[in-house]
Amino acid sequence: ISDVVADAREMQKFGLKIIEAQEEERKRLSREIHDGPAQTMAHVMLRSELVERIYNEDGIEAALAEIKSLRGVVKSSLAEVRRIIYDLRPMALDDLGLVPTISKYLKNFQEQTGLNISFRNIGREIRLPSEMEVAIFRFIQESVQNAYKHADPKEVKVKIELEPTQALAVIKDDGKGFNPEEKKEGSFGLMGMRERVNMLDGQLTITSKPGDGTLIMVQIPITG
Amino acid sequence: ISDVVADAREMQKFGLKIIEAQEEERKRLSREIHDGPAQTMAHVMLRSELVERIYNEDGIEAALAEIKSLRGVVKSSLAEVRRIIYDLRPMALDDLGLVPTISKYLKNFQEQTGLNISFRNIGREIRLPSEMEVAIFRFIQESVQNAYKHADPKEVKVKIELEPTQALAVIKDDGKGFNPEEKKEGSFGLMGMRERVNMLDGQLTITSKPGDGTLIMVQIPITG
Amino acid sequence: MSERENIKIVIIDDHQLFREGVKRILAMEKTFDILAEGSDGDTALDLVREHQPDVVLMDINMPNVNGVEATKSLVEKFPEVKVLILSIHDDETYVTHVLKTGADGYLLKEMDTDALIEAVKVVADGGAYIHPKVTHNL
Ligand SMILES: Nc1ncnc2c1ncn2[C@@H]1O[C@H](COP(=O)(O)OP(=O)(O)OP(=O)(O)O)[C@@H](O)[C@H]1O
Ligand SMILES: Nc1ncnc2c1ncn2[C@@H]1O[C@H](COP(=O)(O)OP(=O)(O)OP(=O)(O)O)[C@@H](O)[C@H]1O
Ligand SMILES: [K+]
Ligand SMILES: [Mg+2]
Ligand SMILES: [Mg+2]
Ligand SMILES: [Mg+2]
Repeated sequence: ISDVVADAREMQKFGLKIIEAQEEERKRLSREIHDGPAQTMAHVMLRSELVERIYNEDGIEAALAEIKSLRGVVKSSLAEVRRIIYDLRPMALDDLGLVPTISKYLKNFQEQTGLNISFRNIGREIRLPSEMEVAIFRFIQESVQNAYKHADPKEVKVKIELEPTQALAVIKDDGKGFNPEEKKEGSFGLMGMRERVNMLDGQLTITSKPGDGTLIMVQIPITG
Repeated sequence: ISDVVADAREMQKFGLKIIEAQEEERKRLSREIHDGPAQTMAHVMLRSELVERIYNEDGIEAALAEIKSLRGVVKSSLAEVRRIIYDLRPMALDDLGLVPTISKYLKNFQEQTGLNISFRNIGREIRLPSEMEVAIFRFIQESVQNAYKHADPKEVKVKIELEPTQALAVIKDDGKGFNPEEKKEGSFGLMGMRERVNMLDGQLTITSKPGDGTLIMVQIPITG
Repeated sequence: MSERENIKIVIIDDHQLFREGVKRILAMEKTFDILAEGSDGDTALDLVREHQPDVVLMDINMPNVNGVEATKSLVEKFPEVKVLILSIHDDETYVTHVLKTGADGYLLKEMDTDALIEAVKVVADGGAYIHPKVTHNL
């Protein structure tokens, strides 16, 4: 009974943690857009007005050079906007599906962190219902982020297998390992994964032991 | 016990609902930024490349006119970026505090919906911890949105009172009213409010009856 | 106009690119001297103490101490210094708030060059300048 109550408490904390995380994300995002693209646009407006003045004072060559330099500003701002979009939710997920999106994500993550990641798709490249695709993408994202944050591994192996009747994702690292039974105050990544898997009637298996690396397996049945 | 379990189930659904809503929000946002500001910037890049050619073919006047027209494009895109930032989380909330932010929000909401809203701040204009400010802002947002969506009222009155020891928000409409005891499948606005108030050790009182309007009162103690 | 000294200016903004843009425009005006630039509200106070400018161009959103707080302290400690806010926010809430705090002017960052130059001259002369677009909102 006290287990049930404790679980209920955990669930409540989980719900609140998600609200908090969402507010944090909104705050971060609005600042990021304000400090990035919005500033650049204002800057471009200001400087584009200069072009005429520069033309009058220094001639056409200087004016054209100014335009070129402005283009550089817009270009780097565009790259920034693309990154913001990508971090929110890779559009490729909806446009192209899981396999190319995961592959690209892991490549980026490896480049940014230096983590050594391998990826294999041993199934087919089929499309799944949108909420499944995004759930599987978030599992892999959370798992490799955990491996990076907590495991200090030599290698992380990611494998997915999409079949018409089920989807399988396996993330394995050879890092520090941990005791999955132990609950950690204020950690909600694994809990969120578990909830999402439950919602999709799937199964989540975490195999880990301190000193022995971590294996995370997610299996989701595909219905209609 | 079965109550606790039922509550836990509700919380679980609630947590999942928020995850879903968050994914939806991310998806919507990334599309919005992609279709708006990102497209505009790409467009500006392209057209700014043409300026030199326009100069060569049609002279400096035409080239300057092209730049001016480009400025117009960037300007309207900046307006769009501002709206995106605001909808995420008004930066004024953190920069200036609750009272001016709510006042502006309600003014905007009234303009957009035609709903007749009055706002009074009967306390002082003090700053509260950030998570309280955002919680109170979201309460008022949810409540006036509910009044607009469900109540068809002649008037909505919003009142807040910030004191050093407690914050109070009251939202009253003279619309249809409803039975607050009845749980509505798939409705999570009020539940989210209740959870947030609990988290902050506060109290939420909903007084409503079909045909009799709705009064929502939120009271939060201020500690530290 | 009677003979007067150049207008001494300090620029505070955490966006380096934006500072560069503003500097280039102000530099074209022979009666302006740009003395220093900084990227947060804390630095603003130090720079004003050191350089004794006539006008401070002040961004709002900056790390550490933001432009609103910095304006408050500036007005208190250096009442003779004029503060001209340069911000992305076109929301009248910000304008009323910073004017109440003691700022002398408010310009949106997408201003045109003439407005920027004009605004600096107006506030240096003891006047108030508010971006036409936000005056409209007020
Ligand atoms: N791959 C891993 N290797 C070693 N330890 C891990 C690994 N994954 C998780 N852990 C341990 O399990 C704990 C819980 O992980 P979880 O993802 O739930 O939370 P978190 O990563 O700490 O925080 P967040 O809520 O940001 O995800 C971690 O703090 C870490 O100690
Ligand atoms: N001010 C109101 N006047 C009349 N009915 C209301 C009012 N506020 C809430 N309700 C009723 O209570 C129900 C639950 O409200 P709640 O905010 O939890 O969910 P919702 O608005 O339907 O959906 P959402 O999850 O988007 O908020 C509503 O569907 C509506 O029937
Ligand atoms: K700003
Ligand atoms: Mg984690
Ligand atoms: Mg609602
Ligand atoms: Mg800034």
